[in-house]
Amino acid sequence: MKTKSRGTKKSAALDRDHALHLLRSMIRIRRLEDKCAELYSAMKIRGFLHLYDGEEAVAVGVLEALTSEDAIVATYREHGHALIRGVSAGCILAEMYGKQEGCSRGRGGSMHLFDDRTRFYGGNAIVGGGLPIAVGLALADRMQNHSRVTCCFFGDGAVAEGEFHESMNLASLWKLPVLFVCENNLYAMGTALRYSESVTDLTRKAAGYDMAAVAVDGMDVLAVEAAAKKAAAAVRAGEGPCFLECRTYRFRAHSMFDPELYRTKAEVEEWKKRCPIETYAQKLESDGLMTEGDLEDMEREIAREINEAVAFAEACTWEPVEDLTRFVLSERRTA
Amino acid sequence: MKTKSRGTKKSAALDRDHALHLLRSMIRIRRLEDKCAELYSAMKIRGFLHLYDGEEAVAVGVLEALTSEDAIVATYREHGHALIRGVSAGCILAEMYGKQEGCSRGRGGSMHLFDDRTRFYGGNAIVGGGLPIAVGLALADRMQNHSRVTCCFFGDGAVAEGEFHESMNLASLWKLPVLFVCENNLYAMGTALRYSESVTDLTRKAAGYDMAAVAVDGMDVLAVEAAAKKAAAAVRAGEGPCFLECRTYRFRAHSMFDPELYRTKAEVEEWKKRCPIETYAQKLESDGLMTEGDLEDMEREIAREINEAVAFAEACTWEPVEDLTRFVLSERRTA
Amino acid sequence: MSNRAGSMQKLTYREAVREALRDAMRRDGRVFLMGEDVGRYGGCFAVSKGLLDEFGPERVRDTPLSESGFVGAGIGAALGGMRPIVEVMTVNFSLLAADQIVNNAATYLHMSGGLFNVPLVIRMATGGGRQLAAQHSRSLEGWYAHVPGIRVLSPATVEDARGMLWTALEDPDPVLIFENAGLYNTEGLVAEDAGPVDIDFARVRRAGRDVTVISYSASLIKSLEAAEILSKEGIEAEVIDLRTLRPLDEQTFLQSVARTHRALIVDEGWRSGSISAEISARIMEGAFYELDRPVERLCSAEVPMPYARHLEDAALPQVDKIVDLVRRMVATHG
Amino acid sequence: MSNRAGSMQKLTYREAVREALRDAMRRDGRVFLMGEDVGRYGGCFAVSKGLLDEFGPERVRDTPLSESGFVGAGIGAALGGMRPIVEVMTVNFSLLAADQIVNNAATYLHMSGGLFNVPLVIRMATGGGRQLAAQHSRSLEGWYAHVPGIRVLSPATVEDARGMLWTALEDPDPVLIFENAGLYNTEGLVAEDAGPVDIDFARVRRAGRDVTVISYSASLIKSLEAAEILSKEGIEAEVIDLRTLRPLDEQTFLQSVARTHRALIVDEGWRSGSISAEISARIMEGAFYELDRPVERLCSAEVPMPYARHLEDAALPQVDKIVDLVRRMVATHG
Ligand SMILES: Cc1ncc(C[n+]2csc(CCOP(=O)(O)OP(=O)(O)O)c2C)c(N)n1
Ligand SMILES: Cc1ncc(C[n+]2csc(CCOP(=O)(O)OP(=O)(O)O)c2C)c(N)n1
Ligand SMILES: [Mg+2]
Ligand SMILES: [Mg+2]
Repeated sequence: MKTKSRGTKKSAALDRDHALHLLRSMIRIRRLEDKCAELYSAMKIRGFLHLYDGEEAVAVGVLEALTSEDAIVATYREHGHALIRGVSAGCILAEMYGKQEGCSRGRGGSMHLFDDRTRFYGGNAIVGGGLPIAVGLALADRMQNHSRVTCCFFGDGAVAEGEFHESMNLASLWKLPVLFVCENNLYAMGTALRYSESVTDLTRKAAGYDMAAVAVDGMDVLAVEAAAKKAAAAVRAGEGPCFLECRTYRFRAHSMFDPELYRTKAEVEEWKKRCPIETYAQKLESDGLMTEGDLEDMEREIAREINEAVAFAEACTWEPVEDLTRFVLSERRTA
Repeated sequence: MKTKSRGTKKSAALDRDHALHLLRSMIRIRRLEDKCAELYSAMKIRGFLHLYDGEEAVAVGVLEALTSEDAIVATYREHGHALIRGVSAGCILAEMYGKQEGCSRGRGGSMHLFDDRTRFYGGNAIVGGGLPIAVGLALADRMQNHSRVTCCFFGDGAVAEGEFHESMNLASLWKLPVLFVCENNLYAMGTALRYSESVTDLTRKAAGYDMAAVAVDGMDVLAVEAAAKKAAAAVRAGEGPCFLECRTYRFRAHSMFDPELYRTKAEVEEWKKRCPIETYAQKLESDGLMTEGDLEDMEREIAREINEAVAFAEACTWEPVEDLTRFVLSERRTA
Repeated sequence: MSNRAGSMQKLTYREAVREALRDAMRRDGRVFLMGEDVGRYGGCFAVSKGLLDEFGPERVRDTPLSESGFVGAGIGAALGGMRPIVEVMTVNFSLLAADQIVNNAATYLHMSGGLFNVPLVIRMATGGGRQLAAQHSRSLEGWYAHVPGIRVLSPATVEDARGMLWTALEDPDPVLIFENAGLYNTEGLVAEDAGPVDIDFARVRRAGRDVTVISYSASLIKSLEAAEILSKEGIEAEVIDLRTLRPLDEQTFLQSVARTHRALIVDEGWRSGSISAEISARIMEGAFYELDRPVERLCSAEVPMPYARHLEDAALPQVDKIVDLVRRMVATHG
Repeated sequence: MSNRAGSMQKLTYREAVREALRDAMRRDGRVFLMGEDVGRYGGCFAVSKGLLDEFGPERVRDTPLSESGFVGAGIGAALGGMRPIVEVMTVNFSLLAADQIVNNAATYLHMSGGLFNVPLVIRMATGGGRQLAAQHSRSLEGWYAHVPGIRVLSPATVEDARGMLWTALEDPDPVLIFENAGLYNTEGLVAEDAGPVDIDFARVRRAGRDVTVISYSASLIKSLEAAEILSKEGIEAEVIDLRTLRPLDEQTFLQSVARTHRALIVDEGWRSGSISAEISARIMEGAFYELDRPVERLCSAEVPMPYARHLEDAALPQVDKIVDLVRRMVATHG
């Protein structure tokens, strides 16, 4: 995880490091998820699997703005967030295998990755369900005088839910340190934003709560990073919550069951031209910050990471069936 | 109930009639509810009783804008709305007595007045619970090509509920003929608006749904009437839903159990100077539209109406206990 | 009722629901389908695929993610003269609409002293067994069956999947139909001109003399499988499909228990406070003196459903567990 | 546990809850109370009156009307190191927060494989009998008791109203406390230095040999009254207070039934699928051979509650109905 001081240093060497770090992070997500898709076909992973292809710049850019003290609440499309936050690819894959060494002991699966060490509060599969929880985490910070930020990711579809409204109002009313990050990929399953929202410019929603709001190109990792850093700084400084809309697109189907009847191949192809990884890699090359060799090294290194993760997951063990009823209530009775 | 043509005639005589009609309507509500309070103390009425003192101009003004074909969804503070819509004071009181001649057969009580003849869909005691229902009534009208309006009353407190948000979005997205009337009396029980809303100018909420919105002085029946007529006309013309905020105040406690710890006597007294009935009566007198004798006649007539209503309610009968389980499901099985 | 003389066709449960929807919309202009992704996506379980093309976006209406909002809108539309079919993707999300279902749909008729009935049908997918973990694997149909003012249907067969919707749409009151997602691919024969089916009575799906197995939905299919295995051992289980969880038809199972003197309830819901408890209590009250031994229940383990396959399998009622339990029940004698 | 040697004071149930709240906030800086009108209004049932003055608006926090939002915020605050007490005015409105309670609070520990527990207490008023009609008179505590991952408490006595909150706050998992609004004015003696009480066991509130009456909350008070009347006729009812509806302590009532051989459950919830059904089923499973006759249930009529006094009285369990039923149960023999 990044340390807070990093962003302030400005030497060229570090700039290059940081530039490559962002690229590496995005590729790590992409490759991990390519592997997930493969493992899903091989029936190693079951249940629902929601991939993040095309949206990597959002998680990578936003997480740059957080410190290790901050908290994160995410959705069922959260592999990338968990990975970049510091959960190992091995623990993530083991979770999707349903093994007990998985980050949630195999009880959560793809939609419910958790990590207490990095304050990663899931992995919520109820659309909008994480928002009130983020408000509460921020309230706890406020009441305990922690100057931490709670960052809550959710999709464009969640904006229509009542819980969005209640959470936005509570956070603003109580001036809580929540960074609301809307991953607007234009669709909620098969429902395009124009069919679900009377106002499709989602930043306009924030005005109804007197909340600062900004929209950013979610395909541009540097833009996301800059916007997120600015927003997080304001939130951390006690200026109240902030709404950050990241305009992005998912290249793959909603989940592994989706025949994608609701959008054209041409539309998807058009968006793929804006692939956050390819466009950024090109930029780095043309800016002279990266060579082809750098990219190959990076891919090789990542391939090794993913392969090791698969090997790890394969080698992990099944929780004994006798433990089925554990973790319904805590084993120790005192909080 | 008013006929649609009435409003278009402009003769002085009719203006006077109409002017007095508005006053009479407000006084009818006030006197009926004074009686309710008395009967509550006498333990003839039980349960919760929410009175509308001070807010009469809202129901009276808004209902002038509706035709007999339109639908109404109201809250637990709905005696006035039911009365002006055409439910007799006798049936309303009988309902609060719990008698079977009550408008809801004694099963609803004060919070659940209903009337199918006038499309009065209650009487809902869940804050915000009526809004989605109003959306659905309007959807049914739209799908059946009726050019009717559904008018939904709710308090300032309801604005924080998720159902408000979902309903506003649905109505605007689908351009449904709903007139949303917010009775902003500045308090939800003991919670002042500034403690419940991050934005206290409620018309600003409507912008987030791209909905037309207007605020009006809810203590001025003529202003309410004018604003409601304009809004209802737009809704009826197919321009989509409209949000009408009526700024008002309740003179009495929230319910009969409320010790009113949350506001000062001075504040209440200040607002009482703006009593919708008194200020309007004074205006009519100074405009020469009404004499003191007119007012006395009116009060006498209304007193008779209320007394007859009490006598009616007293004479009504109790539903046989054997019928307890009726109306859980319909008696006829075909819809 | 449907004309059984017509020719039969093989349908999946999914197709049966789709045919029922198509049929209802053709038959009655007041019927429309509303819910998340019912239109352009084709339904999250592909149930409504193709209906948008036939009926257009007004009658196959995609909604925003607003469960409380569109379920409430369904109530309003029903009050306003339409015959809405609201689809809540899965019962898990219906918790966001619980207020509208319980506080409004179930109370309108009663609170209004009979003035306003709500002819609304709400369909939802239910059930576990697909490794979807705690938030996506609930079986709450028995929970909703606690609430007066609604009917709760639970079609287990393709025939019921085809016919119950019709009957539900004719009903003047709110009807909840729970479709077990694990059943969508099951096949069955249905009359080409299939009509409505009764929703008042449970049905004996298999006759037997040794024990009564009472079940519904996906657990019924498992119970029938178990009965076949047991039959090879000479144990004949009578298997009852509850079909409607509210109001409950107790006569059918009480009469069966009076013949077999033993009863087992198989229920995918969590055990405590489930519909299985209600059935056990009804047998206690209505057939106590007929019992040779205590009624047994086989339910889901009381855990939020785990993702891992082996744990989920262990949490759910399974054929082998039914077989074992019945064997033990028949062996011991009261 | 509390020091019983200290002097006793007379408190109402309302005061007992208030003292418990005050005490908790004094004891632990992480505890705070949040809900609609808990502060400036003094609580809709005047339970929290005075607490705002003592603890200020941060710790006695008025919320907007946003049940899902502030219950969810309670879950988050608990995860974030606080010990929130969330008040949902009444169980009727908790339906708007059902998603947060069932989908989040009850699943966090399990879904995260034990990483995140939620030490949250949710208090709500419950019950009918005050002529508040269908939307304000529900008893859904038994309904919530269906859900694994939460504890469900139901204090009937002033002592439990005083002590259960303490224990609940020490618990690492979500605890729902249901306060029957009809009990707020009842009085009882409590130690001045009252501490926590156990929340694991049911309790025999009155010993007896002829029949076991199993109940909780307001119905317990009625059951005890009925027992006094029956006692004058020579019928000695053993009255059991369940106290905790989930997880259910079945040993206490099974042991009692083994002594009395007859059981009646009195429950203000609707009959079908209520906690009363679960108890009947548990007796079926755990004490069948001890029974002289079938277990009986006395529950609320299955209607959305009517407003009219005489109809509401008829809908609810009442002392005279308990007395009649027990008389009949003792007269007939299995
Ligand atoms: C409350 C609720 N309703 C419905 C669903 C089913 N569902 C899962 S994902 C999804 C679409 C959500 O879209 P969005 O919020 O835009 O996120 P995205 O999947 O695009 O990242 C739906 C409808 C759900 N999980 N929760
Ligand atoms: C969902 C819900 N939560 C809480 C309540 C309890 N309650 C009844 S009225 C009320 C205040 C509502 O205020 P507002 O909407 O402003 O209407 P007003 O009473 O001022 O007319 C509250 C909190 C309720 N009835 N429904
Ligand atoms: Mg999306
Ligand atoms: Mg108000």
